[in-house]
Amino acid sequence: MFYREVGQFKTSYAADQAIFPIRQDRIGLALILLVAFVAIPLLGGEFLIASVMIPFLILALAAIGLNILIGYTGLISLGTAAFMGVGAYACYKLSTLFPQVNILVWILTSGFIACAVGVVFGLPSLRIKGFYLAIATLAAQFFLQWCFGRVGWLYNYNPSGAIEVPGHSLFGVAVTGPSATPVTRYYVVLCIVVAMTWIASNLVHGRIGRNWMAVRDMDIAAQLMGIRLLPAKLLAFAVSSFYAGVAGALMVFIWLGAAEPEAFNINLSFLLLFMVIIGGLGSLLGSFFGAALIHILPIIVRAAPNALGLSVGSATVEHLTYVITGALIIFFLIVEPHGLARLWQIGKQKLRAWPFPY
Amino acid sequence: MSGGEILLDVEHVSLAFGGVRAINDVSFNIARGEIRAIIGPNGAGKTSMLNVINGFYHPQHGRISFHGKTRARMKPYEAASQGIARTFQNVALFKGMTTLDNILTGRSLKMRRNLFWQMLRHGPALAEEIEHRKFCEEIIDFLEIEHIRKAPVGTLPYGLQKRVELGRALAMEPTLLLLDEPMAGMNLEEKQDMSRFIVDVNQHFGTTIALIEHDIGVVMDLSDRIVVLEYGHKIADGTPDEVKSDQKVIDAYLGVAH
Amino acid sequence: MRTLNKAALALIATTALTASALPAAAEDSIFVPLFTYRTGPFAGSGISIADGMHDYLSMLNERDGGIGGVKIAVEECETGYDTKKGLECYEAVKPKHPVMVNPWSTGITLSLIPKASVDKTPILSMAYGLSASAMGDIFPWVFNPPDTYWDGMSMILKYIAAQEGGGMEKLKGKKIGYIYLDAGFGKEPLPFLEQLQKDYGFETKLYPVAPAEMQNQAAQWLNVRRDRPDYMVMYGWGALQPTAIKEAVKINYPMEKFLSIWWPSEEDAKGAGEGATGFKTLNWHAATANFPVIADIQKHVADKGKSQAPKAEIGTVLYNRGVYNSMLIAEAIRTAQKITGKKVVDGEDVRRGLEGLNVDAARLKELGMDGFAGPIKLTCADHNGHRPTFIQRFDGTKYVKVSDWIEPLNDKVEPLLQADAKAYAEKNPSWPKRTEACDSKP
Amino acid sequence: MHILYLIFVDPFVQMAGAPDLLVQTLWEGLVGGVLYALIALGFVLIFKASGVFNFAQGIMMVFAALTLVGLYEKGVPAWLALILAIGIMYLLALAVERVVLRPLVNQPDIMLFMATFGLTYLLIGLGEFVFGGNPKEMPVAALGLPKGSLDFKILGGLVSLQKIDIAAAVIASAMVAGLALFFQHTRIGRALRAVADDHQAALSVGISLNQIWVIVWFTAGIVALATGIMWGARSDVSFALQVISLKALPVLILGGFTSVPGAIVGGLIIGIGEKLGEFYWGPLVGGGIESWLAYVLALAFLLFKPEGLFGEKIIERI
Repeated sequence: MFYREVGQFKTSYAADQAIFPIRQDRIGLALILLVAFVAIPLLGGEFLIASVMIPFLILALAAIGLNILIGYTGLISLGTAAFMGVGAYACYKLSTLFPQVNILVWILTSGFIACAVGVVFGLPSLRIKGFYLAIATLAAQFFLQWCFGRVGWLYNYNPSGAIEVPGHSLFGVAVTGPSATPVTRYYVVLCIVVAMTWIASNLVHGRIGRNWMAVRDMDIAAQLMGIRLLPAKLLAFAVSSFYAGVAGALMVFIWLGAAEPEAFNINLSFLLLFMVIIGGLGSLLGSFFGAALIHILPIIVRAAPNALGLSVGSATVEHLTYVITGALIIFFLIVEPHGLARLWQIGKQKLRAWPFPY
Repeated sequence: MSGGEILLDVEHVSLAFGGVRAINDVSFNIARGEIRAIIGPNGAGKTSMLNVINGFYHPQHGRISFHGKTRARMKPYEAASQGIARTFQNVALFKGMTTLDNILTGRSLKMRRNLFWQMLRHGPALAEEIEHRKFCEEIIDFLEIEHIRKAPVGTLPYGLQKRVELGRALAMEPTLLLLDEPMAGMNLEEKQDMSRFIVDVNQHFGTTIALIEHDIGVVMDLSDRIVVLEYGHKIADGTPDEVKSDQKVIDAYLGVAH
Repeated sequence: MRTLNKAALALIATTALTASALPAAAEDSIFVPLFTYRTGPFAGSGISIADGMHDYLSMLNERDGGIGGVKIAVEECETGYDTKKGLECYEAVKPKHPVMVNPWSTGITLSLIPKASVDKTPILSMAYGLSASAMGDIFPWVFNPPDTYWDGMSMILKYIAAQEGGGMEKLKGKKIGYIYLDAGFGKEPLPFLEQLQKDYGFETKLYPVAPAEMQNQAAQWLNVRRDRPDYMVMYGWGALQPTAIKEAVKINYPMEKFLSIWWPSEEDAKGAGEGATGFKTLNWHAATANFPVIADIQKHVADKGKSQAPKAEIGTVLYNRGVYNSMLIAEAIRTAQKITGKKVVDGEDVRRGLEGLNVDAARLKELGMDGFAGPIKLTCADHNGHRPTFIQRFDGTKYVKVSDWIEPLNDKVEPLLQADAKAYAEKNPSWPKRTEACDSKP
Repeated sequence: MHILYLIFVDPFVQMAGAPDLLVQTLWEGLVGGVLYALIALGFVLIFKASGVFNFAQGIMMVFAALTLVGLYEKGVPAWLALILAIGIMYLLALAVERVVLRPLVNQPDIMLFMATFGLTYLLIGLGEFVFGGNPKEMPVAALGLPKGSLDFKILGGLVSLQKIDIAAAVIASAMVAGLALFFQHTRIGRALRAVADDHQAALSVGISLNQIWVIVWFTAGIVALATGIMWGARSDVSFALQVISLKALPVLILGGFTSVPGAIVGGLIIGIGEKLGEFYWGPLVGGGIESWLAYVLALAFLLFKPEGLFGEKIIERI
């Protein structure tokens, strides 16, 4: 009744090629942005902003990167966390070598460094496919993580072996370090994530995105369309690693404040993979859904016993979180193998037909 | 039309997989503007021939000239950029994408805007996108698939998928279009439609077509010249009438089939 | 569906609300969150510590009705030794105004150090975390008593020298193997070792163990077999330790010459069976249950079924470590109450309490900890204490003290600490100068 | 030049100089390799029969061992605990077939792969929930496994073989032989091979695919239990072992996903290769290279032979 495109005629291909051709979707997007930019900073508590929203957005950004690789180009990677690490360490090095430069510049630059490393590890993707490639990316995961710990130059030979984020400010407002308020940090992350999501959306809806999907769906036919596999795959690795790198830099600089190599361990790679699959392969919106589910669900599970006035041991809660996460992954795969994004579409379809289901 | 300018020249091509000889010293040519059929029983090496032409397989012996240029080993995407398009025996569409997107990938080579503009998707990139959309819409109109424009092709019936695949190949504005059994598995009505499209493509766009097809009736009606393969050897080459009356062809193929 | 989105938002909102609504109920108590890890790869070490910390504070609540008449609100938050979860725990407890945090992970400590002064919440990282945070002038909010890892290394080396029959000069020409967790904690002593190696002319051989490879150390110990170091020193954690001890037994390394920093538990050594006898670790407190304080825990907590600890665990090394940690928490709160005259103290007060912390022999006796540990006194400048420790030897079932108290090499540690603390502050251009006043007159 | 000497000459000089250490290194690598191979073996069984890339194989190993040790710690005699653990692996196989495989049949491979990820989390949570997260000691003696070592004074030094490691090698070999016999000579075994070759064909000769799945997951569970006991005896039983079990993945790359001999040979190559690498070349870069060496070896190998050691060459058809 309310969600219907009837009566919305497009008079130009430009309007029809728009990413959100339906008016209600555009309104919905505006509403979400309004909530994200206004309501949450105004009404949300510090915990919501610092421990829910900031990590959620950063993880969603990394998930978008991974989704470009897996969901759009069909290349499975288990090394995302390592590329995030490259971004983080690059940003640390750059910002300590040239502290006077605007930190945002370094966060984006570190994305390009992650991008270069990603391309190197993407090279084997021409020869190997599927699960074999997945295992090959584990080489990147473990090798890079080892480098973070072993190459002293990367962490400025700190005796703690960790990278510690110095305070940086932007137009006089602290954005990193302890004196940066959660709201400031939230805005920095939000702006970067919104901008990069917009760019990702542009990419996947244009020629490059079509080329990626062509490679994913049928690489042989893609070649016949004149698509060269290696450049297409490497571009996917590059863009994906760029997103991972920026997410990694944000993770350390805006979220954690300090990090050891273990922060980029294999479990983070796995979590990101869950987010992408549960959210929906080949869907940017799905990356957000997936990140929300995987990051926020455990928080709710942990908070639930307290909220219900039950006294459950913290370890038990943690075990239950594992059980529930695992069960949910299986449950979602069974109920909707195409992820939350598909559920969302089905929901929209139902709404379109409502109140007359047929 | 035969006797016109030679577009593609296949000279003494042989191809083997391990010990199996798929094509054995085959020569023939395709003239600009004609509809050339390749027929033969199953396993005669027809599809392998197409794969050689568009660079998937590299023959051990022989030469192929396209546009008068002899080529060494060529990659499929190079064949594409020289203007060779192709459809497949078993539909090879991009199943996760819509009809429109599938056809738009055919325009990939014609789109020039770089990564930067693609990221912004405004200005030149959008203008380019719209311009190519217009071209694709013409193809969609031509193939009468307007109603499935936004449908994911994986969900379409087989006949329509074949049509979309043809559309995708046409979007490349090819000089030479290779069709691998475009009517396999179609009913009579669909076959008639497809035949009409093929003739129209040939006549309106002037596209040269090489066609593999099992339905001899269709082949005889459509094609200007026919080459007949059997067990990797060429056994006949000529106009439909010539081929029809060739004794070797009748023995090897037509005689058995009919 | 739009409603779905709303539902999700509502859910988030409720969690955020519940998280911030809880402290209202506990106005007249002192909130002490305990970051623990009973799960994950390091759970083996984490569980006993968590139980010890928890039980001592519960005992104070049960026996004395809290500290100075105010109940302590204890809440565990599971970190799994994961920095991200640790930060989440920190944000979750922050609205409830904790008087201090005990991160129990070097990674989490490093992330929290910059936040401490901003959020006015002191950090007690007992014998772990950033060594340099011992310098109270630069890190007014961070405390790491009773020893840094550098102190620990110096005491181990001193003990080795004594075994060789003399002072540090006896180390000359010796070969010392160092097997460590290849992460922040294990790497911290490296610059210190390098320094001492130059000063005393011994040779070090390094055997890093990656966190992912803790249970796969065959190659490291083969290297040990090849290099034949005179002594082996271990800085391990979690599953690294039992595996290392087993491997050492396997290659017939003389266990009497295998020494560790203070983290191995009885369980870690027991796995290797008889062969582990002679294995030595540093410690600064007792590893038995024969103290009034433990008896009180037994009586007021364990016997009432309020402890998660199995009976056999009470009085073990790491359990007692947890008890000692909670004793420091409690004494800091008590000192804060004394200094401020307030009953319900806050983070700022407890920071002052920690700087004024003075647990002398008499006080230990009052606490039922006579002989449990040595006295400790912190000051505004010294947030560590650099207390002496002793060597305990594994006799097949338990650890037995086999040495006198060994003083750390303060003259070696101090300059490094200072340089390191300075470097830390310099690398962070906006690092705040100490503005916090000092209560105790030097 | 010096660096080249250190890389290409010095390690071999060391090998020749102390042959006892070389033999010891090879032995350690062999034992590690046997354990990797066993994990890979369980994986191959499942992949062959159901086409599922079972990421949870490593966790099944820890879960099986944890069940055994957990029951033992709760006072169950070792032999009974062993039987119960086997029983629980059977229940697990049943549950996996019913809850995971059956509803997801005909889904793309990646979905089943993800489902085993879910299974991984489920098993970790469940295992720790029931038995606690603290590392547990494998009751080696109670299970009748040998302790101690055999020392040989040869090659100008000492080569020391742990009896438990010898037992591991023997049990692994026996298990592989047993599986081979099972596949060759029993009706179920032949059925399993039929399924591996062609699902449709297997169905048409009247074999229930569901039963096959249960059997195959159960077999993989038993292999996992044996691996868990062996590895648990070398260190402790805890979920920290899970990361090590990932090493089975490069083994699979070397051996191919469907080849049992490939899994074994691949396991040995990876096991021995990483020990040699860590021992002789690791010190050049500060050690600890074992965490990635196996993966990089596998990656390098893949570039030259993408189908694995024993895998069939894939010819792409259009």
